[in-house]
Parts: sequence; structure tokens; C-alpha cells
Amino acid sequence: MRARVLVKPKAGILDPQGQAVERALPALGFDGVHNVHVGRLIDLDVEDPGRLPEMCERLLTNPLIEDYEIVEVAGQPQGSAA
Amino acid sequence: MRARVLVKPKAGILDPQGQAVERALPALGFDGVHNVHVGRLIDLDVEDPGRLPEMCERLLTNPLIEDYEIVEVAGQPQGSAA
Amino acid sequence: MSNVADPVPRHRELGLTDAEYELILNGLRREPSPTELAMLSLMWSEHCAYKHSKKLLRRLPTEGPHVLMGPGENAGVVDVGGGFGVAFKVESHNHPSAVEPFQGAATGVGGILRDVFAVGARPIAVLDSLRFGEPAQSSRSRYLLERAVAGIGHYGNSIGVPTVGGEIYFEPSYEQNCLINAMCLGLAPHDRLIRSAAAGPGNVLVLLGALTGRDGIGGASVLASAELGEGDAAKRPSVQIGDPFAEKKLLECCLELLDSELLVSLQDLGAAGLTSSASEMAAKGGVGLDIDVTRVPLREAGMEPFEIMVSESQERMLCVVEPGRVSEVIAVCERWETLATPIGEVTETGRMLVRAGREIAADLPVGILVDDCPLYDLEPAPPAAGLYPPGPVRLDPSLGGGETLLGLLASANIASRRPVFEQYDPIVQSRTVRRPDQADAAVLMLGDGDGDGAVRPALAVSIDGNGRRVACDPRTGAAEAVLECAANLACVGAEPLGLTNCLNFGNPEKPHVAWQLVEAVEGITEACLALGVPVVGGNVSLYNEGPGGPILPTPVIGMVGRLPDARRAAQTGFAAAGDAIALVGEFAPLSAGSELAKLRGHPPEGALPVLDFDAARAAHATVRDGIRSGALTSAHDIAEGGLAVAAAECCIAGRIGAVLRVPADLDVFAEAPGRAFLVSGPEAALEGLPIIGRVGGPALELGDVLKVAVSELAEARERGLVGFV
Amino acid sequence: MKFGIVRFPGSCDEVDAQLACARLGDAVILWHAERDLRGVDAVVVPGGFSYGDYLRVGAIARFAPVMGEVAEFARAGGLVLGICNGFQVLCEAGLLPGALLPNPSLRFIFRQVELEVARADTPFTRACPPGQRLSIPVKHTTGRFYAPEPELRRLEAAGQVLLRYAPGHNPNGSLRDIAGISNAAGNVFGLMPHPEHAVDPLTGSVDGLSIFASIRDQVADRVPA
Ligand SMILES: Nc1ncnc2c1ncn2[C@@H]1O[C@H](COP(=O)(O)OP(=O)(O)O)[C@@H](O)[C@H]1O
Ligand SMILES: [Mg+2]
Repeated sequence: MRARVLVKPKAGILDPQGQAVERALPALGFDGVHNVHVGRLIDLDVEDPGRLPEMCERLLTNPLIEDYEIVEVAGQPQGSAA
Repeated sequence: MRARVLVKPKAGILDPQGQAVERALPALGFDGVHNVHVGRLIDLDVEDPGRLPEMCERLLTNPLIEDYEIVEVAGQPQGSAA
Repeated sequence: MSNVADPVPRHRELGLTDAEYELILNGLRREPSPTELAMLSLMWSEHCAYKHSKKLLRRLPTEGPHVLMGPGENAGVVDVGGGFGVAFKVESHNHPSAVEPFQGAATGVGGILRDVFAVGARPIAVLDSLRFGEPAQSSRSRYLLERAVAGIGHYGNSIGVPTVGGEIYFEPSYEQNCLINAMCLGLAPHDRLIRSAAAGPGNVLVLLGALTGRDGIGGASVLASAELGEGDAAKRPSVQIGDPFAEKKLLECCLELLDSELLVSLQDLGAAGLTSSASEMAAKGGVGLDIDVTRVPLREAGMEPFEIMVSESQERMLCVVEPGRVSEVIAVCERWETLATPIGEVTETGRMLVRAGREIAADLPVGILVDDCPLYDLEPAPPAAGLYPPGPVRLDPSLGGGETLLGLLASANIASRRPVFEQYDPIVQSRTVRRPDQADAAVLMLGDGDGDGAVRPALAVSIDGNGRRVACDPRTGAAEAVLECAANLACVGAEPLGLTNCLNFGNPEKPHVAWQLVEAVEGITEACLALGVPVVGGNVSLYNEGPGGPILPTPVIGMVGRLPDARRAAQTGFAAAGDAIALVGEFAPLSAGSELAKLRGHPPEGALPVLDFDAARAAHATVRDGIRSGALTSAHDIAEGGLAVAAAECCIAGRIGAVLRVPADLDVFAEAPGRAFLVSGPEAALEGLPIIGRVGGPALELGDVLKVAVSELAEARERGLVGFV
Repeated sequence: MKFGIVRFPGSCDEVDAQLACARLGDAVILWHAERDLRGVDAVVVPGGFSYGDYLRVGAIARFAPVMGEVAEFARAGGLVLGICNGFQVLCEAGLLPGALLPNPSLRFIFRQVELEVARADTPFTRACPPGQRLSIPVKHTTGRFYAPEPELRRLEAAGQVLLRYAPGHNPNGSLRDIAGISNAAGNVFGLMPHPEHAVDPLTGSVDGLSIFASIRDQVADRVPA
């Protein structure tokens, strides 16, 4: 199975990247953007998807400061651009 | 609109983060994982979603080295874990 | 766990003893409000009140001709001439780093940087002192090492302050409780130095920097469950995330505010956040403060007054400003994209008044927060037997001299630190004349770095502490750490101006730990008095324990000195074939507490060589003077691994061999740190020094004990930490 | 001769660059928020962590108001030098080809490296002693030069590769050992090593001075005194 793990800073935990991007945007000509959060994404082929949560807890994320969700990716990325 | 931009290293570009994850997993007893790629995720509220592609091309990604997709997030994360 | 039938009183959950709570009730003549209880419990914690160490610390000598600010301010400051002072301090971030090493170490660096710019100094260097369990045996220790180093690099590199030195030891007793100590030095023109005492009733209290969130509320969150309903507490984040970018702007902003003379006083926010900063400022100024928490800019909605008062969100400072200058302050901060928010004012009441709009959340005499926590006497008792178990035999005692030396060089405590220090930027700010591995102390030019050809006065700095030796004999071991720092400074031609220290110990309520602490402080005191070096600041970290008991007693010493001309600073490496090598200092090393003893499976027990301060001091002066006069081209103090390892390090750094005679009856692997040196230079220039050998050839030859190719020595030393970090 | 050194929020090596430039001429700081190059003869985009390196190195800084002026200045033929983070910013701004990717080790790496001058006849390298290596430190986490293969061949053929890591000294897996590269017109140059940290024998090396001296000489030739 091709899986995707989406990792985000836990709610309430400082997200310096998100803050810096949000703060910089208006001066750079991008208005009307709020509530920016920057996280990570991990795409991987797993033979046993049942073990994904454990993999997330132990290696892919830092449970102290990050939340994650696991999404199944059907073969190829669902949307697409570029 | 709450939007999510998923950014991945372009195919063929060395992805040391993905490789590091792939190398580390077996040592923790997770076998059968392949083809790992690590990218970024950016969540944001945009007033004018029409400007998102431009923001992606100019700011949120570097088209020379990264691909992206834009996903609409309906209020809350779609799947969930943790 | 507690249940309804048998509730643990709230004060106990917050770490206050019944007797302490009794004192609070008597002082207030009423029950404290929840916010007051939160504030008091933190201000009366070991961390803020130093209740088990304050009496002891009074013994340390703090005065000297160069001291501009001593202990008590955010950082100590000594005069370095030319109208400048150097501010410095070492601090621990042990417990947060054991939980989340990357952020723990990063915010440790962030915190010590703020202490230094809080006194008006621009941070010019960071050093780190780290302790972990055995890396070869413990994946946890490797993980902690790797992440802590990454975190230190992340913060220091990103903020543009060079990390110029440090030290790392690996011992089983640090397995569960690693030590992350960070030291920072800063430079300030005298007239920019500022104190933290709030002054001038009617003046405005302005909070600078990051938004306030629920960071680090940890302990006090029991109040949250009480006030906000059960179950919320667990959700409260408590890991603090460092943002070096925010701190970089805050730093530049604060220095500009001071250069423009816009501030009356300045203070960083650290442990216990606003509570501690504000009450310390008020206490020092003998004033009161009136704070309205609804004015504090928040990162999260719905924060309770007590949460705002105890939040440990990073990258914040507090300052006092005259009312007429607040708008100027805000303008400077806007330029640096840094928030500045008036949150209260200075009063004459001597009380800490915390309001949430119209409601009063806390109204306490400043004294009860800052002065009234009881100080405890320690009950020291020397242990009858050693406290620490022997380790496994890692180096066969039957090995020959050469193999033993190679084993020592490749051991985790002696091997090259390159895999670590290559992750740190040691050169930003263009002051660094000696970076890691070039000399025993880092050397940093004073002035602007533009005086080619002219005399270049400089600072030297070193950080040291060897828990094994302190475990053998806390008094001698701690004094040795002071001596070793001074010896490191001597190796670049510097004389000490002052020192800072971090006392990392176990639970002081245990008599044996109390004894270690008392003896160690005594040893530091003796050494400081003998060398004439004042202690200008420091930090204490207690209750460092694992399931097996206390950590090794680990006083870490950071020492700063001055040298008249950086062009003469010596290096560790032998410089030229044909140079003579001298052994300077009275050197009668013993094997107890040595690295070799450890590798052979001995516990940290036994007698250390008796200290002769006068002799050590004379040796330091000989080396210092020889370097200043240009007679010596290399100098290295003899520490871990004894004469053999010191000689090997000189060869490896100089990429050249040497032939040395071994003085009669000398064990080449035994140790007596801080007392003796290997120096080299042209033979004529070494006149009067006891010459024991000559530089040259492809190998290190030590009498008939060993002969090993320099390339082999280098390979062993480089290999030691590879794969661990 | 007047150098201008850009300061972004999060720049770290701008004062070092200013000190280095001041050895050869005047050197002023250019504030990121101002659209004013203050009449400088050459612009240095310095090292550091502009905007904390957040999002992607150099990505935010390139939108700073001053960068619009820098782009104008470059289009008009002005000399622009990007060091480390400055190199990253110039790539993001499209003023230089290619991109900088994370080091394969994913670690920050500080190291004194040796460089070979691939071309010593350019505005940025003309003062380099011919045939001699330069000893200059690198310090970065994201320094692996990358361009697609056809682009690499084009850059090589066009002589835009000015500096290479000497054999055995490539610290970051940069393709073709590229340490420094110019634009097609030859007036914009970016490099990962820090020449401003190699201008004083006391701090390790003086080999970086020749980069700044080249710029000075080039400006002096163009603008008769
Ligand atoms: N944690 C560290 N951070 C930075 N530099 C370090 C660190 N540990 C060691 N170093 C540097 O590595 C070199 C050798 O370290 P060490 O063997 O501990 O020196 P010494 O024997 O003089 O105490 C020194 O230059 C020291 O400053
Ligand atoms: Mg030493």
C-alpha cells in the first residue's frame, strides 16, 4: 500500500515556521493569508499498513510536539499540479 | 478557505530525508517499507484561493526541485489518528 | 494516585511542603488564590529559590579587581579593558533535554543567550558541556547526544553566535539523566551595561518578544485541572519550542533599545516566566509592580491568569520604560518585527499586583515571593563506601603501551569531538582565532577584528568538569576543574579574569549527595582563592538522579581570561621538527579516577594527587609567560589519559612525531589535571625548563613504553565517536 | 569603491562581510525593507539564516523590498555577490541558475575546504592567484548545488562555473563539485563557501580576500577614478 503520513505541529505548540511565514507574507505582496502552519509529509510503500501508527509514534513523528494523520494514497497523488 | 499545500521533492532528485527514514526503519523492526519520500505540508487560510497556484509557484515551492498539490481542507483534517 | 476520598492537598501537588505552606498562610494571614499559589509554588521551588544551595553558595569568593557585576545579575561581568566588559554565565537545561533533547538543548542555548543580552552585552560565543550514558551500549544515549548536538547547533548557528568550544563525557550514571549545560559570553561597552532592578514608580513595564502560550506550564497544570475541569491538564502542551529567528530579532532589538538609552532596566523571561522576572525586578528595585494579564499578547485563546503568569514561552524579555519613551520603544521594536506591549507599571507599594482587567488575581508582597522561602541546611555525610558501581573491562590490562594508548584515544571520553563540533559554526562574528581542536582554550579577538599588524587583545575561554574525579574526591576533583580551566587559558597565553559554574548534582536531601555538594563547593572556593579568580555567576541543577541513584557529582566550570595579543596565542600541535619539548609543572599523577582506570573496569574511587596550588599557579605562569614572550610555539595541559594522551594529541594536531623520555617512576597514563603541561619551542627559547624530548619523525616514542605512528594515533582518535552522533 | 551589504531579518554574516569589504573600500549596510541601494558599486547578499531559513532557504528573503532593487541593479550590469544564504536567495530570485538542496548528511557542516578556481578571468575571480587553491570555510545545512543535467552541461560549456571544491573537499555532494557559479552575463556570482571568513591570517586564511579584491578591481576598471 502507498501511504501518506501528514505531520503537523500539535495544537497549542509554538510553530515558528508558520508564524514567520504568516508574518512575512503581507510585506511580500501576499495579503489575506492567515493561520499558517508548516508541517511535514511522508510518502511510503508499506507491506503491513497495520504497523503504520506504531511507525509514526516511534520514528516518523515526535509525539510530544506533533500530531499526525495517515492517508491512503491510491497509486498516484490524488490531485496534481505543476 | 482553508487550504493545504503538499510539497514533495521532484522525482529523481536525491531525497536524503526519505533515505534516512528508509534506513532507520529496519533497525527498529519495521520491515517491508520502501520508496520513502519526505516533503512539506503547509496549511493556511486564504481569502482568495485563486491566488494559491501563484503563491505555490512563487513562494511555497521551488518548481525546479519540488512538485506540489493543493488540497482543500474542509474545516478539519479528513482522516485522523493519534 | 489520589482519589476523592484522599485528595492530595494542592500545595503538595505543586511541590510545597506542609511546613512551607504553613509559612505562606502565616505570611499572608489568608489562603492564597489559585494564581498566588501558582506563583508562590514556582518562586519557592528549588530552581528559583535555591533553597538547598543558597547558603552554600555564599562561600564562593565573588570579588576581584575586574568584577563589574557579580552573581545576582542575569550574567556576571568582568572588565576586559578598552571600555568593554565581558558578560558570561553557564546554565543547565538537563531535565527538559532528557524529555525532548533537540528542543531542550536548543532552548537551553536560547535561555543563556537571553541572560547575556539582558545585561546589555552582545553574545559573542557559546560553549556546551554535555554528559550522556555510554554511547556504545545505549541507543538512548546516542539518540540524546545526536539530538542535543543538533539542537545546540540549530539555535547557535541560526542566531549567528559562534559555538567555540565545549566538552562531552559519557558515564553510565548519566544514562537516564543527561546533562546539557550551555555557556554564553557577551561583550558590552561599559555604558551599555544594565541591571534588572525595576525603578521609578509610574514607569511602564513593557513585555518584548514572542506571544505567550501554554509552554512549560507542566507542574502548575494541576491548577488547570482544578480550575478548568478534570482532563484538560493532560492536553496541555509543555514542551517549549525554540525560535532562534525570533530571538535574533529580539536580541538586535534589545541592543538597539539600550544603545538609544530607552530602557530603565531589562530582564529576560526564563523559568517561571513573568512571575519570576517581574518579582525579581521588583525585589531588586524595592518597588512594586502592577500587571494586567489581559494586556499580555497570547498565542492561544482562553488562558487563565495563572497560566499567563507562569508560562515559559521562549524569546521574551521584560523592560521598564519611562512613560514618555514608550512610543519610541515600540517604534524600534516594530523595525525589528518584535512585539512590544505595555502590560503594567512600577508602583511604590512593594506589592506584586496581578489583575485580569478589573479582577484581582494576585496581590502579594514582593518579599514573600522572593525572600521568604526557607533556606535549608544540608545534612552532609561522607559515604562509607563508593556510590558508583564499577563498569565493564573495556581495555585489557595486559595490553602493551602502544595498544593501551590507541585504546584510550579511541575511547568515547577522549576521542576527537570533530563529529560534534563540525555541526557548530565557530567563526561567525569574525573573532575566532582558535577554534575547536586548535588550542586548549578558544580565543576570541576583542575589538572589531580590523587591526591587522597591530597588537590584538583577545579573550580566552574554556569549560571543564570531570565527574569521575569529583566522585573520587569531591573537594579535590572540583578544585581540579578550576585548575584545568586556568591551565587551558594558560595554554593560549591568557590569565583568568573570572569564572562561572554550574553545579549538577543529585538529590541534596540525601546526605551523601549533600556531602558531595558541600565538598565540591569547598574545592572550588579553595581553588578560586588560590588563583585569585572570582566567581561572577553560575547555576545549580539538583535532583539529577536515575533509577540507580545520583549522577556523578558534576560541577562544570567555565572560565574567561584575557591575553594581550592574539597573534601570540599558542596551539596544541607541535609546530616544527627539531623543537624541544619540556614538561612544565610538578607532576605526580595517580591512576585513581583516570580514564584508563575506567576502561579497566575500576569504579571512580581512590585518592587523587594532593593539590599544591602554589606549584600549579607557578606552572601556569611559566606557560603563560612563555607564550606571551613568543618563546613557546605549542602548549597543552596534561589531563585525561595522562602524559601519553597529551603527547599524542600534540603530535596529532601538529601532524608530526616526537621522541620523549619518560621521567623515572612516571605512569604515562595516570592523571593529575590542571597542574602540568607539555610545551614546545626552539631549544634556546626553552632555557631553564625541564626538557624531556624533541619534535620530529613519523611516530610518537615514549621512552621504552611505546612507539606508535602518528597516523595510527590520529586514526584511533578520529574513529572514537564516529557512528555515535 | 562602495560595497553594499544587504541585511535581512535573520542575516548573521552581514557584519563579517562588511568588515571584509571595508578592507578594500567603503562598506554600508542595506536594510531589507528599503528600496534604496545607496549608490553602491557592488552588492553583497550575505550569509546567515534570513527569515530563520523557514519554509525553504532563501524563499522568503527574495521577496524583501530591497531585492527588487538588487534585481534591477543586476539587470543593469551591476556586480552582485551572494554568499551561502545569499547564494540561496539569488537562486530563489532567479538571478542565478540552479538550486541548493540539503546536505546528504542532513547536518549543518562547518569545515575549512579547498577550492579550485575554474576561471580566473571573471569580475569575481580576476584577483585570484592563477593555479592556486583557495582555503575557505563552509558552514551550511543546505549547500548541495543542483541543476538538471542539461542545464549543468550548459553551465559548464558557458563557463559559468567559477569555483569547484578541490578533489576530496566536496562537503555536501554538490553536483560536479560546483562551489560557485555565475549568471550568464557574468555579473552575478554565488558561492557556498564564506570568503568573508578568510580575510585575516589570524582567523585562519586570507584566501577569501581575492574575491573581494576582484570586485574592487573590476569596479575600478569600469569607473575611471
Ligand atoms: N561539546 C563540544 N562543543 C564544541 N566543541 C567541543 C565540544 N566538546 C569538545 N569540543 C572541543 O574539542 C576539542 C577537544 O575537546 P576535549 O578533548 O574535551 O578538550 P580538553 O581535553 O582540552 O578538555 C576542544 O577544542 C573543545 O573545545
Ligand atoms: Mg584541556
